[in-house]
Amino acid sequence: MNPDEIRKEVSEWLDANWTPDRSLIEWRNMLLEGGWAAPDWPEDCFGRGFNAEQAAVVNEVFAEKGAVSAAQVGPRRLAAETILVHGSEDQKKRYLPPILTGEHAWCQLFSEPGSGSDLAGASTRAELVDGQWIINGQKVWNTSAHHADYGILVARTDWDLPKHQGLSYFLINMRQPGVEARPLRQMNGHASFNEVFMTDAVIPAEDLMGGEGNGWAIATTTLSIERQGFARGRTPTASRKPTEGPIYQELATELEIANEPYTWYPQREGRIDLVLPRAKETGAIEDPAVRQEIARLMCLSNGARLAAASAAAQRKSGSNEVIPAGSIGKLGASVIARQAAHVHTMISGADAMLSGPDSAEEGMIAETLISVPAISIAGGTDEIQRNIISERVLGMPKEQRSDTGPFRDIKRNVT
Amino acid sequence: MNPDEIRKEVSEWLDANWTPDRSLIEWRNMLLEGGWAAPDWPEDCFGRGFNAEQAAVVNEVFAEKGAVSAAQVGPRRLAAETILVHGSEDQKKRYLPPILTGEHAWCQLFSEPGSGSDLAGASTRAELVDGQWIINGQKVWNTSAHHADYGILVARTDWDLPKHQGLSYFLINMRQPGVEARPLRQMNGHASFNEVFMTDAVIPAEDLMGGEGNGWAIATTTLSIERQGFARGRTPTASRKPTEGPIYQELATELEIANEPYTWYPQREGRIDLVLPRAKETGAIEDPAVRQEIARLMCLSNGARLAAASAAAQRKSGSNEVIPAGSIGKLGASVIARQAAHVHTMISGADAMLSGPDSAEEGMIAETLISVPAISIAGGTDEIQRNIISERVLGMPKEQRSDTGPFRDIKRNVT
Amino acid sequence: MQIEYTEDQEQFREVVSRFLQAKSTPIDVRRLMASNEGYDQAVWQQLCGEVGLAGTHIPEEYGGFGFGPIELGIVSEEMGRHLYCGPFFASSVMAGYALLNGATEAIKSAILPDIASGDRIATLVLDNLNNPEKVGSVLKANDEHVVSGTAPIVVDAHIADLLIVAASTSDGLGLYLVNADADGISIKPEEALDPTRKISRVSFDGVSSERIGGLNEESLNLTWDQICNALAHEMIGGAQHLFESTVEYTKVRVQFGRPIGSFQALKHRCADLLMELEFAKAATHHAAFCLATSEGEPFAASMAKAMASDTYMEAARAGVQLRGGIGFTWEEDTHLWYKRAKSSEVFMGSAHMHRERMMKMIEIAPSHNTGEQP
Amino acid sequence: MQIEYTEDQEQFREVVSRFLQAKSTPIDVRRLMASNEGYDQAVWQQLCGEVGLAGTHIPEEYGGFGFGPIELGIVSEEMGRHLYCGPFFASSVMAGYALLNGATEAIKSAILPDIASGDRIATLVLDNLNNPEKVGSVLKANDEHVVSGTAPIVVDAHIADLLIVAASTSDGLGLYLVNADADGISIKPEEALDPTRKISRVSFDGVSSERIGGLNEESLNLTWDQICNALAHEMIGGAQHLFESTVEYTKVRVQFGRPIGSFQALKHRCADLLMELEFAKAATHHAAFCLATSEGEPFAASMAKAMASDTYMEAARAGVQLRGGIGFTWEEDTHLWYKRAKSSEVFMGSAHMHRERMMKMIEIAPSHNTGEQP
Repeated sequence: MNPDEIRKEVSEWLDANWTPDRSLIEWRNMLLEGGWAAPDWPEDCFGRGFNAEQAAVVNEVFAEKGAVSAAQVGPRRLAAETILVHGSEDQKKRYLPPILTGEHAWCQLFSEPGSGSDLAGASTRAELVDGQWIINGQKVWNTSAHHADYGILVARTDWDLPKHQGLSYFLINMRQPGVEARPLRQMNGHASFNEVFMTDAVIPAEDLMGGEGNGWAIATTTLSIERQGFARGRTPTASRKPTEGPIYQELATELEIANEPYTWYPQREGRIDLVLPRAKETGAIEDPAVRQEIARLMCLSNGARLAAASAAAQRKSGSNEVIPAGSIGKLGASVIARQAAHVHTMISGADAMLSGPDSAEEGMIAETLISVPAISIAGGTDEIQRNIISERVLGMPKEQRSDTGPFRDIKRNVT
Repeated sequence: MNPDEIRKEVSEWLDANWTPDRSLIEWRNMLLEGGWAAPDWPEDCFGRGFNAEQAAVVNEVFAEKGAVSAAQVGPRRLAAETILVHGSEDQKKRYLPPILTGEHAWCQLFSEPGSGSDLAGASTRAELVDGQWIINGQKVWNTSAHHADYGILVARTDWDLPKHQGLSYFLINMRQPGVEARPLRQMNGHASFNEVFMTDAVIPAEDLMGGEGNGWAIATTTLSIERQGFARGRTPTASRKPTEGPIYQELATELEIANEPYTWYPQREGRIDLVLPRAKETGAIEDPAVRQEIARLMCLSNGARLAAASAAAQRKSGSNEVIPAGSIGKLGASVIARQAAHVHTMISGADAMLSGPDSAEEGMIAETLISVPAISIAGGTDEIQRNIISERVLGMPKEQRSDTGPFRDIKRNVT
Repeated sequence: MQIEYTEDQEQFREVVSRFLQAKSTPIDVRRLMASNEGYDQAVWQQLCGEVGLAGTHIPEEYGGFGFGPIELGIVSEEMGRHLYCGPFFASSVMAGYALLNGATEAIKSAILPDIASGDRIATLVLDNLNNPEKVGSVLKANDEHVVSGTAPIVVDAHIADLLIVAASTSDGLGLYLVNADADGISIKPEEALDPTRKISRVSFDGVSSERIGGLNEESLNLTWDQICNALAHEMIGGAQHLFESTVEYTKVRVQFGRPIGSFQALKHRCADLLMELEFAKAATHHAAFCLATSEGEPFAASMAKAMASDTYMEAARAGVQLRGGIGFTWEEDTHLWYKRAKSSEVFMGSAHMHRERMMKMIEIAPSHNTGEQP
Repeated sequence: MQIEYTEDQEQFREVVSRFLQAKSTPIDVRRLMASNEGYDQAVWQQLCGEVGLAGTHIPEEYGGFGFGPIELGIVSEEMGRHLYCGPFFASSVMAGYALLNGATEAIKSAILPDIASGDRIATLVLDNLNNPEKVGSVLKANDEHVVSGTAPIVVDAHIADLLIVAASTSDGLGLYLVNADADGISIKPEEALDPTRKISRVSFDGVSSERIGGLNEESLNLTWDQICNALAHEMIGGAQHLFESTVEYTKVRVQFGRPIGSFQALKHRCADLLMELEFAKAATHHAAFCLATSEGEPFAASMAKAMASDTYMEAARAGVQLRGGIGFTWEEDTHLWYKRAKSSEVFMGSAHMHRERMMKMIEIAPSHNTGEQP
């Protein structure tokens, strides 16, 4: 279908069906039936098999008409897109619709206190007892885990295999007595992550995904989806139409909960949008040394944007050249955020000692200055990205590993 | 002895003996007998056992009176100070006096085309045949080798031992048919180093130093002496008195030959001395962005100077705190030279496209711009210095080695 | 230029260090940063009374120890290392130096003993903390010594008994003394990016005060340098703590079956940081020696503050980064120093202001040592 | 903003690349840089004749291909990669653009065909290569078109037939045409830091010349941008060559029993460099698209030149450093590109000038995209 045909079809469908007077769940079930909940998914799996360009047209029309779309925000998309690739038919049927309708929120249970950069070193234990998996261990950095209904979980099912081979990938029900999510406060005062403690938590045998021992390969899919999100940034897009009606109330509540962990993400990225206004407002833009630093920042941020666009264009045209847009974009985001914080500090001078609502930009500058350190850690540290770029893109030789052989014999943190 | 006593004694001795009418060798033999050729060497070894402060007084008086001192410049000092520590009585007696008198020039034969940073990977072969060592192999980066009478040589005497254990340290006569020194041109056009080819070169058994298999330990002494020289910089000091008389002619010739390889060393270090004059002359000093970079350079260079002074003071006071002045100073010299080149480039603008005698400072700026890359390589790359600092000073754990076991089995470059 | 500490000075450091190690633990710091006052009165009294630190650099005739910038540097460095929370910097360092350099003899005799003993807490009210050249652009005093205007950032004003106010007058920058509870003064505590150093917005709505002297260009710059010297020492102490604790962390934290400190990327980053730290530390110690002897480079204090600013932030960034996610948590102590580093970076002039200030001084005295090789 | 090359453009790149790979090997480069002329006439004729590159961006009506800044970027990028030695940049790019933007129709018709065919070599004489604002401060022409003054750096003047001179007049910046052998012209070859691009000092001692047009602020800036666009492409090509060859070197060079490319310090340096290079390359390609369409950020060319300058030098430094001592030898080819990087860094404005120029453009048009996230 060409863009015009799509535009026509979706417009007609929305004109026939869309009204803000329905309940959120009722409307989204209609979306699901109409095939408009996830048009970029396969036709046999709630979608229409659209490519990114085609899907963009659908979003465009939804935005124009102010129509609510399927649930998007938060880790649910990571879960959904991974299930889409690796899930069984049964898993897809059971889990994907309630993700799209927003009935189920999800969280990601990968990192552990003892394995951060080294995700494959996870030591959460999964044991098959009487046909059920019994889970024991601790996870950390679990965005929205306290609101989640389900989680995507990586746990160790075999301690005698090498570390990457002993992991399995589970879909776990978070609403059970063996699972406890506690908020974890960050240095910027927000508590957008959780620690999750699993004590004899139970997973039915059918909620192991992709077969025992294949956890690492599946986790890699999730991580790559995540990295691309980082490189893109993830400010939610707003509808262009005034939004009155009961469904918007429900949506606002959904978004408030789902977006709460992300309120500081723009600050983590350095708030480049505030640089020029602040520089003009304070007069710092008159200082040639400050101007140099602002220009450097603009070079970086334009360079990153243009390189990402160029990589996307090449992917689309099926070029063979490997451009690791994810890792380069992620690394670039760190450099940009750091330079932005540097520039904001120069611009503010001693006013950077202030925080809180009275301070510059209602505290957003202060929050930026103490949030940027996160961007070079979350979703894989700069160091990990540089490893990926040098080994996978440049083909530079790997280091000798210290973590081969049975997992139980590998040196790890005492936790 | 306190400084005043030393000043008195050396003054009296010079007043009684010094005259610029003697030949260089005659005079230096007198210095040797008088104990003034190397006052900081042990009393039983041509010296007086003076500490650095005491020796400085001697130099001071020599400079005041314009008296010529023992031969100093070039790699001969590296050889002498190593022999002083590790040589046999016989080696000290035979080799040290002609070094001090200037009769023998020396060179250093450590690096090889296949082993640069990895000095202990030397594969020059030394075999004991009929009571003599037969040497085959190639060395590189050998300053003044084409003028040298002798060389300090690291060669492999055992290929079945681990790499550091199979090396021995030799004193080799360079004036023999089996040794050929060829000049090696650098990217800045100078040819201050040599390649040295050894083909069945011969070393008498008694010129193995410190025992077979101890080559690496002894080489470490030499390298540490060298590193300190780097951290200090090595611009020769001039006498304060007018220098007329036959001995000065001889000295001038000696220095011309010995200093020739070092004429570009100040450029390699960044010519900080030219920064402010050039900035003022060109008007670049009016540019606040240039001013920032000049100030950064001054911070670095003062910081390095003060940190070195502080480390020296602590060494003198016998403090236990380990300050790796050599490696930190060497790493600092790289950073400083790089920043200096950056600043010179900013100051010159398009004029930096010019070189040669017509260009800024008679070509010294251009030579600086294409010489600074050497400072972060010669005498141990920045990377090697960072390894030393992190492992030996900070006690950070070493990496797993890939070069253990018998040397013959270790992967190395095909040369 | 002497760059060594005497044995007495080393012992003094030891005393200060032991006291702070006991009284300013991370638990104490967290307790105090959450409090409104921001300091522990009992510890402050011990620090002033038993240890006598508040008068370190105040001459004996005014009840102090009579030490100089070097010893003050030692105290500040240890306070920075242990993140001491209390009015030392505001009262002894900032107000103390302003009084020493600008107040009349009578006022010095009247007030400095109380500052040295800690019986009264003073603070210095500057309307600009970015650049000495801009001080006096907002706070004004008329010929009747009525002060008006607002200083947006005043350290520890909320607990101060006395405000030493620098305000511009018809004859240059005057120093004024007011009680913190005087009519027309509003002291509004502000949220601080670094909650371990409390700050307030102080407004003067036509406040009658006592003129106690003034600061000319030279004495203002000296005061600024002296404060920067203490601050740079504090920053170096903090940077050293961050650096050492980070290196230790990399030795015990295991990932990929090996301590993360065995990864070359981390080793090299730590090596570079050690170099930067050694340079900044040497420059900072040197600044104290220069101020103590009135010799050396005129820009030594600015150089120290510039280097300390960059180095402290670099150590702070590495401190978080090398700890990974753990380093970004509230629970871990690293952020306490990170915030102090960020806040100190801009306090009393950013690195970039101080570099420009260095250049101005060099242009005036072009023959001064600019660090070239001998 | 379109950022893709068309299939035709990719094929064009392939043609250029194949030609240069054959005709501009490091052996050729070394031979030519040691020669006085600095170029190979036979290769130049092939390049102009068979391949037709000298007219890439010259409109068909003047005997060129009629391509635009994008195709010129492709040619320049490949020339930079192979370090092509010849008058392409001076004649086609510099003189060509100045004529296109500033000469009369008659002159364009008379001269451009010869430039496009390579039959005559021209060069652009600017008295300042640092900043467009300063052009015309030394070279002056009077109302009788007599030119006086000295241009210290003119690329390829020693082999030029025609000099296109920008000189200030009573009515702004004029363009003048002189034969290189005219009376009163002195062309003195200078030693160049980068011997692969020959430069001369050109002095005019009251030279009678022909006024052929002029450049106003807008057309001078456009000319500067167009030249910078070609130069930035050339630099990106060189940086890519250095980067790729360096990465390959680290894979084969063994130290400590392993390829040095397995050491994390080197891997991470290469990863950072790839990022920088990808950003600079994207910005440079973008500049060409902006110039081709007259859309996009007005500062795109300055941004490209600033980024290309920093990136090329960084690639050059890494190229030497990662090769160790071998990288510093004359025998190794790295220094050829190192010198081109250093020389290009300051040619047509340093990174620092271009960053300032960006800021001026942004202040004029503050609504333009400054790169924030969508």
